[in-house]
Amino acid sequence: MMKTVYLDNNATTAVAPEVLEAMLPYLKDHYGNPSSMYGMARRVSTALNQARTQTARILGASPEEIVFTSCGTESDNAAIWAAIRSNPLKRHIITSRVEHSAVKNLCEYLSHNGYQVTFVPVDGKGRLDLDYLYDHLSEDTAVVSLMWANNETGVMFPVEEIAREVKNKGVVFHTDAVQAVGKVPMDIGRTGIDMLSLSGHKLHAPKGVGALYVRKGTKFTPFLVGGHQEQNRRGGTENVASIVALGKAAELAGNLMAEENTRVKALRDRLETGILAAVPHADVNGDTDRRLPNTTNISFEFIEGESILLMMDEIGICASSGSACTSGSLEPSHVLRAMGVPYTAAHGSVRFSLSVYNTRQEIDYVIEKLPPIIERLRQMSPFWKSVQAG
Amino acid sequence: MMKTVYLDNNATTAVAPEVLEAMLPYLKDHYGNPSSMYGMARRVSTALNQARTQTARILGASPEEIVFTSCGTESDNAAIWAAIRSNPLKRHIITSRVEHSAVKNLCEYLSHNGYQVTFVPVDGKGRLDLDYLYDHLSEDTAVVSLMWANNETGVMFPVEEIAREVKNKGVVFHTDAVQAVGKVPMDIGRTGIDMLSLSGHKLHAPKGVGALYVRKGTKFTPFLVGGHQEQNRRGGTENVASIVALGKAAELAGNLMAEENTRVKALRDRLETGILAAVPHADVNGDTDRRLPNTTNISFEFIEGESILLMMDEIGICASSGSACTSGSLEPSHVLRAMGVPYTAAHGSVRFSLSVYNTRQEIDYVIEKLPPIIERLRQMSPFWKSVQAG
Amino acid sequence: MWEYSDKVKEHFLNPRNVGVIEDADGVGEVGSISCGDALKLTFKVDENERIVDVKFQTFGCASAIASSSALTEMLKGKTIEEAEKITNDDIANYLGGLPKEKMHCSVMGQEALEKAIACYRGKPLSEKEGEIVCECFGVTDVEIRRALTEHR
Ligand SMILES: Cc1ncc(COP(=O)(O)O)c(C=O)c1O
Ligand SMILES: Cc1ncc(COP(=O)(O)O)c(C=O)c1O
Ligand code: FES
Ligand code: FES
Repeated sequence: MMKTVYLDNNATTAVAPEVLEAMLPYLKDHYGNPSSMYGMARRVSTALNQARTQTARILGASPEEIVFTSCGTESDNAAIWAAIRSNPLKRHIITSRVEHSAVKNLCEYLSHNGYQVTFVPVDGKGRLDLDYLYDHLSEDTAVVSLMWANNETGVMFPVEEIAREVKNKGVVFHTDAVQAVGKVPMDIGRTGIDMLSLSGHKLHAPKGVGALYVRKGTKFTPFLVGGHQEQNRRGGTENVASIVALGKAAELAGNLMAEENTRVKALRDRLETGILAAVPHADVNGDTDRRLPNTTNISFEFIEGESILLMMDEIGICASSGSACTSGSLEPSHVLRAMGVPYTAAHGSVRFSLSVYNTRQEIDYVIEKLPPIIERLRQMSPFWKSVQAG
Repeated sequence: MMKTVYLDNNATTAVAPEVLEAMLPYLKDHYGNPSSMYGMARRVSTALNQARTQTARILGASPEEIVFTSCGTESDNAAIWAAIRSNPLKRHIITSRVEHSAVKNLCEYLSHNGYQVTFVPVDGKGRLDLDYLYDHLSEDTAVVSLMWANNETGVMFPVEEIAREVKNKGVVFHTDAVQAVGKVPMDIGRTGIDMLSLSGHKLHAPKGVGALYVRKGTKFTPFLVGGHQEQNRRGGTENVASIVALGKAAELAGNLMAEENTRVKALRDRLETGILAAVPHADVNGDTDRRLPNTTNISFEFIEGESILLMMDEIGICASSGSACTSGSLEPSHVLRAMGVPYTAAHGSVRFSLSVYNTRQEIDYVIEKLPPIIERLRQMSPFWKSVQAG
Repeated sequence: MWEYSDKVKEHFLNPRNVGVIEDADGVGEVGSISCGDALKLTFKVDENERIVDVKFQTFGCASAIASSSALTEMLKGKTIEEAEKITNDDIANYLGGLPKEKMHCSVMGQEALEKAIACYRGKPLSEKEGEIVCECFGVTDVEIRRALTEHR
């Protein structure tokens, strides 16, 4: 069988073998409910505490500031609801036009349910219009929610700088750092960030576990209402095995952060340069100066993303077009549209996202195999012909 | 090492070995995001479909009626929010006084946020006051939410009968069936139940996965807002491995339902009879005529539950006092209080909840070891002395 | 993820009749790049109005490419009269079905064919009945309603 070259780590990642090993005991003998009174449960609650410490450490937070959740989407929803429910008199929300659907769709829902929402625009490279943001910050703003790094382009917003400004106005600041955690060094305690979302399956833990950082002293109202778990911040029996996994994954990510920003980054750059050199009418989307080390988003003009993906799949290369979460829709991605990427290019965009598991051989394989695919698809395209002719 | 006799299956259950085996591939090679375009993801989305079918089958539902969630608490929260958001003009909710905190605390929150909530009382045996319920059902009622089986006492409400009445009035009916699924045969399609919550870790799947049944045609608004997952009903990358586990666990539970209602029930009865025969001033809480086959809740008067649990823990017996979710608090359980169980008895209540993994030897061990523990604690109790004297 | 039949995959990976016939008898173009789908269909007929050659170019997803390829295969050897009867359902059936989200990709084939035949007959497509709802395809509300009833 053909080996798979997995370049879709912004969609989801493989569970690290060390992570699987760490969680397995909690799927076997140590199945107790951490809230229970007996010895068997004690070991489980100790494991939860350790995971909380590990997860806090990668952010530069304290363990009590970590609330475990079921995914990045829940963390995002919980943060925004907590902010607005804790500030019931304020009716204004600020976010950007390029957020993940977890923030975007919730903000759109709220905009039809009594809230005024400002969607801050970005420029052609995906950089946030800071003046626009600050101009719209007001007494009435309950929360500013901005992603740390974009899942489609990898472009990073200067959230630490923005958080300082927002904090000065006494407004709650939340960041969706689902793509940034583990790739960007963080010392959250020293920033003005009040809440931060992360998701396990983006850093080699399993799907279905996440966390929300809630700064000590930040007013909070639980999103999932139920039992006393997570210090009354999130009801529901704890997903013990996956929380242990997240803790371990956070520890590993901390250890591998340097490699991510050197070797993985170099592989990404090699891939990007290699493709651009071999394929005409191909362009990188987003600000290459301020970008995650593992991501490149390339538009192949005059052809369509899904076809590229399926042709790549035939030769064992996994990547994505638009964001995986929205690939059920036929629209070009809202991120690229917000950036004003022309339709000819937006439709043919492909995101390659690497991880520490990728090798140079894999990258060279893609650099060799991708250009003929693009060429073949272009031969079928009516638009390509006219470019060639023109 | 001492073998553990685990009699706390209403708190959480051991993951069945078959379930672990079914989920492991999705923690290893098959880590693709089910929304992705490549072959690797196809196997994952096929597995999700299979789990959906398996889960539907144990309820007598169709696969499209299943929405996977992160736990029972999320299912409960999602159901109630969906009902009230889909019926925005109605401002009344009916529930009972003995619901799990996932329903109870949310309803209390709503009662302070614009909703009128009727908490239907129960009698001394935990049976619902049906007249009270029907008297309060009105044009303004958005949802009736009642548990199928109580987690502390095992007492079952006649939800199928109630659902019919509620449906006749055009009101949405939700049931928290977290404790009932896998123990009570269900054919949900033939009932008037619109939504039903279940949780994986109560039926030998891991913690951190649940499902919400939503009857075809029931108006629904997502609780977790984000991507297109679960047919736009629940955002967030799917917890693939745990969903596969839940499917497998549902299948197993279907196969074991007969055993649950014969052998396990007989063990529970043996335990109950054995304890009551050996210990004076001990009483069963709740209606023994209409009760889960695996649960018994026994009050040992004049002593306190935590002490009993810890003494039992010393000899390897795991049980609980009150519900595990609320055992962080010192109050006697709201369920026993609603039933009017006197304080002298409520404080000393212990819940034993069995599973198919329990054996007759284990039960006999408990029958032998528990009475001396009770006796010893009573010797320390000032109340016991006065009873003896009296 | 989209579930494609083996036949869709096969036509996508090995599309038949890609290209443009320079001195075509019929030319039909539909869609636009802003829509994300476009198709150009060209054919040649013999003296008996039988289609002897047909080629396509498609900008679109896998099912658009497969639908176009399938259409050209279906068209070869048919008379114009027979060709006229081909519907998008026929195309989808020929491919062993399409995911319901992707049915519109086969509609594009039918539309391009209609245009190409109209072009061959030397008359522009008659003014359509109803209001144009989708600019890219020139789809009218009447057509949408018709499509809906046909698919019941
Ligand atoms: C009746 C009932 N409802 C809801 C729940 C909550 O389920 P989970 O712990 O999966 O959130 C439980 C168990 O804790 C329960 O017993
Ligand atoms: C930036 C961003 N936010 C939120 C999410 C949602 O995370 P999850 O899928 O764990 O809900 C994702 C990934 O899907 C993401 O990339
Ligand atoms: S005596 Fe310690 S909790 Fe009551
Ligand atoms: S051509 Fe656009 S979705 Fe098929």
